[in-house]
Amino acid sequence: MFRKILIANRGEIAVRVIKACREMGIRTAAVYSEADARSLHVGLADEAVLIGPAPAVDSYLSMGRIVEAARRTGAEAIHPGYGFLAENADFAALCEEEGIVFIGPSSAALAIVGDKVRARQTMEEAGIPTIPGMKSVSRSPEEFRAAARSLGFPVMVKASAGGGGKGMRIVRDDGGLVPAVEAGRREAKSAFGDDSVYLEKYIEEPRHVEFQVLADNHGAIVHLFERECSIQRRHQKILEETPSTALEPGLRSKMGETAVKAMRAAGYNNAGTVEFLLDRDRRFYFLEVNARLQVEHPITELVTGVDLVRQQIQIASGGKLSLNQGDISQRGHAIECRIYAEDPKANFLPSPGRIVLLREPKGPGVRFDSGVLEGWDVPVHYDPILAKLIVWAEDREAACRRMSVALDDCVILGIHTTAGFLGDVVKHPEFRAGRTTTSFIPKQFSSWGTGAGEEDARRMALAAAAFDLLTRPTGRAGTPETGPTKGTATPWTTLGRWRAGGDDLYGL
Amino acid sequence: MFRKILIANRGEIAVRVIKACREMGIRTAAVYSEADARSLHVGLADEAVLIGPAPAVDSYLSMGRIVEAARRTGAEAIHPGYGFLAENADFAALCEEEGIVFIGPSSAALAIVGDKVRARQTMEEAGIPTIPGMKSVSRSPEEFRAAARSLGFPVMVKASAGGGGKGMRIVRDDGGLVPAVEAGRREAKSAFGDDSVYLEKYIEEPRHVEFQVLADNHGAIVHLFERECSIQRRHQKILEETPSTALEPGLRSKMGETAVKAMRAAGYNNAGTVEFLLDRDRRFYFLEVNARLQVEHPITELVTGVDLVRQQIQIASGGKLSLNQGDISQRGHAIECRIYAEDPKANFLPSPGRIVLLREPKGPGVRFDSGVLEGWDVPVHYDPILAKLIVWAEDREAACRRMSVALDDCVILGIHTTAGFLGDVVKHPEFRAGRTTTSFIPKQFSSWGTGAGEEDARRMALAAAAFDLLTRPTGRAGTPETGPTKGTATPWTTLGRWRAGGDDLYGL
Amino acid sequence: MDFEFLIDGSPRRISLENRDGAVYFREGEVAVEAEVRRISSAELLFTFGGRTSRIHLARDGERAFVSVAGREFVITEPLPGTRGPLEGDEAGVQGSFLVKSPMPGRVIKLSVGEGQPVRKNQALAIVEAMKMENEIQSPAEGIVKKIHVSVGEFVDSEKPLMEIESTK
Amino acid sequence: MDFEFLIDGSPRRISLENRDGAVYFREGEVAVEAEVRRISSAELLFTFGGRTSRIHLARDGERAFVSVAGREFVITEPLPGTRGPLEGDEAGVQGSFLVKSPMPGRVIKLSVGEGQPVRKNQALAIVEAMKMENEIQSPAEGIVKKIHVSVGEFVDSEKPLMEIESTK
Repeated sequence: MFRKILIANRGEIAVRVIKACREMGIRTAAVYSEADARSLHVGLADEAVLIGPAPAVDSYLSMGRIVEAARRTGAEAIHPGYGFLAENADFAALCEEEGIVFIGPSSAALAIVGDKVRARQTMEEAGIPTIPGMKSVSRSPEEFRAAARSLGFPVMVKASAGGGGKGMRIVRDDGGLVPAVEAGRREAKSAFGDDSVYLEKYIEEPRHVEFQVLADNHGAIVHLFERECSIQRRHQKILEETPSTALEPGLRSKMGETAVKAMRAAGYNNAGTVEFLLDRDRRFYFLEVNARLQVEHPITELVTGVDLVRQQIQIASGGKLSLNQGDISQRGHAIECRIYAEDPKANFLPSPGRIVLLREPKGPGVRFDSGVLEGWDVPVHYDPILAKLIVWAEDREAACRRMSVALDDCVILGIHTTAGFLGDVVKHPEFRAGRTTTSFIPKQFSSWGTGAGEEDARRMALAAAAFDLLTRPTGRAGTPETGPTKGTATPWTTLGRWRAGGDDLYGL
Repeated sequence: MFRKILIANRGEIAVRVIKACREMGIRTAAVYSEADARSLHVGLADEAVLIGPAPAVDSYLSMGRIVEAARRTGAEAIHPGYGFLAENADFAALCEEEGIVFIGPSSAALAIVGDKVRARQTMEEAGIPTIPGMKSVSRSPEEFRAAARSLGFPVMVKASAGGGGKGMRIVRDDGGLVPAVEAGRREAKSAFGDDSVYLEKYIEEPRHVEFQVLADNHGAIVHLFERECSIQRRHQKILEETPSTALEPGLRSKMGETAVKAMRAAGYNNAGTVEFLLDRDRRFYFLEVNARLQVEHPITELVTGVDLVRQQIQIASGGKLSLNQGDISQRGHAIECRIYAEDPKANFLPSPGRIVLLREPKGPGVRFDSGVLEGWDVPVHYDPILAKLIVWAEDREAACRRMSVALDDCVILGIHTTAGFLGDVVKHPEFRAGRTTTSFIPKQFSSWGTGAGEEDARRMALAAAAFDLLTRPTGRAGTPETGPTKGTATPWTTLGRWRAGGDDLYGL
Repeated sequence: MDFEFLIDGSPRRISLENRDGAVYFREGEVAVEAEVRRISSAELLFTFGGRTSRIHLARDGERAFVSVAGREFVITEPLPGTRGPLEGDEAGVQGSFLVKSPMPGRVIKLSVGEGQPVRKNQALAIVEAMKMENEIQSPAEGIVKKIHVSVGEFVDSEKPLMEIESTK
Repeated sequence: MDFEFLIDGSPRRISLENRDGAVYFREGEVAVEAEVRRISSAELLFTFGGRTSRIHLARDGERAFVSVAGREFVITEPLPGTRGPLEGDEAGVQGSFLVKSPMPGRVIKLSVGEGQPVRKNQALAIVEAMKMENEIQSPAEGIVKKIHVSVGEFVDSEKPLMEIESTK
């Protein structure tokens, strides 16, 4: 087993990997940019190496500096987390040359699945159903126009190296095509350092269902069942759950077997995910392989009882897979909500800035994978993910109720976050009924932030602000600095009742 | 289902029950003594009722005031938690008369199992093996002397209404008998309001293995496997785990069936636990029934995936048990460490006072059931339990490593706690080997707080205190009040190395 | 006592009374009486209708951040004669608009030049933050009078990107 | 710079230097050089031997509470001429002992009376806290000179319970 691992990432996923290493008795080296000097992951690792200025291209995307940091710290392996270099075949190849173990697929496997176009070709040859689309990337507007016409609008612009919705655009007519392709290119470039994009037929209101796979370096492959990730905004997942309400046992095992077949066709190793689109007629299409540990991996961990990061490390160190397909089962129901630094009231605009108060949700069946601290400034340079709130319970309804309570308990002040919005998503009758598609949010939440509950909350907030000014015990404003004991100055102040409407707030 | 439940308890268990109720959509009423006006459970409930001054006999043990609080708040049911009135048959009977549902066994069942002597008689009649002992309680020193002689020393003084080690004393000779009986009486009185005690043969170095049982009001009974609670100090559990390393499948199912048989014999309903002693020859003896939700219930929840508090409430509301014995299985391994306000360096003397800094452990598989807040004063009047740190992992070794890391991350400053001590327990080779008996701590940890690791830690603490005085950014001393951003005044100060011995600290 | 607040940028006038140790809230027609308890400088418990809700509040400079039942609000006291900056907000300059970025970020594209006529909602610039591109559109038909930023520059939500002189 | 501390009641003398922005620790024979980083007023990172350890520190009055690798210590600066109270500690009174409770609690039993002779380790009183009884024993053979508390009274770890006059 490795003695030291370098984590080539930041935020909650770096923290997650460091914790796994500590528990395995493996020492850790963190890397950080100048913007992350005071970030949580830096303080938790055994060592931390400054690798460059804030922009990702000069730090977390800089292959040379990361490999050099690994050499300097004597790390035998690099865990790339997700995003940044996680699915970069060149980086995996560089590690292989340098004799550093890349904790992920081989560069060969990455070259196949990391390139969406090559991946689709491979899957078609293996007889796996795929979505109609361009057979190759292109730079010429004409080729895009031609492809779009032959596929028929609406079409989707996708980044060849993409993932996480970056570089994706829906195009419904000729006019929007070229600007969408340009924008996709720019986003793809800044997100992945590769600006190639292509077109695909856009399937209306599909479900997004993916299967987690583990493959060791000795040919053993198993799947750990599905994750439904249909709840998306801006083509990016914001809530995931497992099991999916859309799969009955027969379809579940058929898709699971297909996922294993797909990974075998790609010569895949380590942890990966096969994404499918499930259309209204329960037909499923291969979408792409996510050749990395995914943001939403915890819900699979909670339902199968398998620690995916530990498995990644054991597989990368050459270990044989300790799991047989027959040993793996689903118990209960898990949901993940992504807490982003975004403003749901303003079309999910990014919301960087200082976190002035942080109260983390906790309790039985509640897991909060976080990369932030109270008093910390959320930098403008990186992904807006702050934390992931994951709950497990015996069944879906219990999990929804647990998530709803946990989201109410999740308090992050100073910036906008998606927490309150997600609270309304899990309370929504359509969601409770399991009727989730990728157009759930655009359809059900076109305008969020109004309604009786909202108005009551706003009124209580105003009352609280006024009460705070009147009764604040110390002159020093209500920064989180003052501890729970400070309140004693204010006695109970007892009166009658709020108008009944106030109860709207608490409907669950 | 109930619309409102009153929680007749305090601390972490009150918080635990309130969370379960919130998730079930049930409103909650808390009760509190004058010593608990600012306690965590008071702020979390929908309502809170002051029931009296600090001493438990005037508040949490006052049946009349608690029933009156239930009437005033319109609560249809009372959850007693553990301790206080949880196993008091008179209180259960009072609730029955008042038409309030007592979330626990019927007063009739409590009268049988709550009285250790009657319980043992019942079990003997049902053909369940018990420990030799006095057939009835007594007040006459002569009877105790005679019983002790016929049983043969060593003998154990036990409180008839007892539990949690309260009122228990080992006696190894005639001389120590009467003082031990007196002390046992006083403790029993103050803990349970009942001072009757009796004698039992003391079994040397047994394992303490208990089985969790659920019984509905319609005759259905299942067990949820075992908890091993051998790690004790002062005859009180401080670390529990499941599964037990001592049980092979055959013995496990035999003991499970015996537990169900025992509860059937007692006409038991709701959640309860059958405690056994397991001697060196794998013989097991019925010890007692804990007629309540137990402190260590979470490890069963994590390994079986069953929420015991939710089950308690569903059963109490008249629901049929939703579980069949065949559905219940153990997955992975769970360990609980009890964080007490006690000084392990001074024979576990109580350590009330102000918590000046609190950092709660967290992460995948880590659960922290806590009843305390930073800046809060731990009162002198009640049990010293502050919180419970519970971890789950795929296997015992992984769980031990996870617990070890979590205990290092558990920081409670201002009072003494058992956290650091427990960290050394889980690192101990004898514990890692699973060789745990009730004499583990007296044997292996007669003197704790010395050793190379300890001395290095002390030296680092001194260095930290000095460094803090030299570099403290603000004049205002390092109270927890200052947020993480305040540190910026101090730059990196970089130098060479500590002597190698420092690494002792990080064993594991 | 009367309070004038901006909540998420929109003005509200309320009154809160501390009458013999008790709190009465009023806003226009809506009268409120609630049991209020401060459990820390950052946490208040409001009880009404037998229901208690936990409100979190923290200040950063003159802004108060308040969380109620999973919803967050920013509350400020309005500076006399000014208002919080809004995209395309009229800034006292007659017939012209100061265009600002809705969030901090980096200008990655300027789609127009000074003196160029623009339609309402025409793309003026693209600002990127946290890997998301956000198109800044013209608040009105008019002419680009002045451009205050250049490509690659970081902007906050205060600094004007450009000035549009209305021609309608 | 030299420091004199009491750590969990026992005195230690150390020196810590801030030489050109760097920290050197010395105690007798043991010399220490470590990389130290303050990440908050309550948290320090010590790095040595390539290993980083997180140290938590908080003050309450003149006491500093420090946590290192799951171990907690109480560190104070000794008041000139005095020491922290210890059970059976000699308190300047020649040939007599002030008996104190090792922890705060309630006196539930006095086992002796004034003027009564006591053996070393004889039970003098029982103090209860957090439902645990703790027997207070005589630090020496002697006579109960004075009893300062009564049954039912709350005591902290400062207040003397009684005074024992040594007869040895």
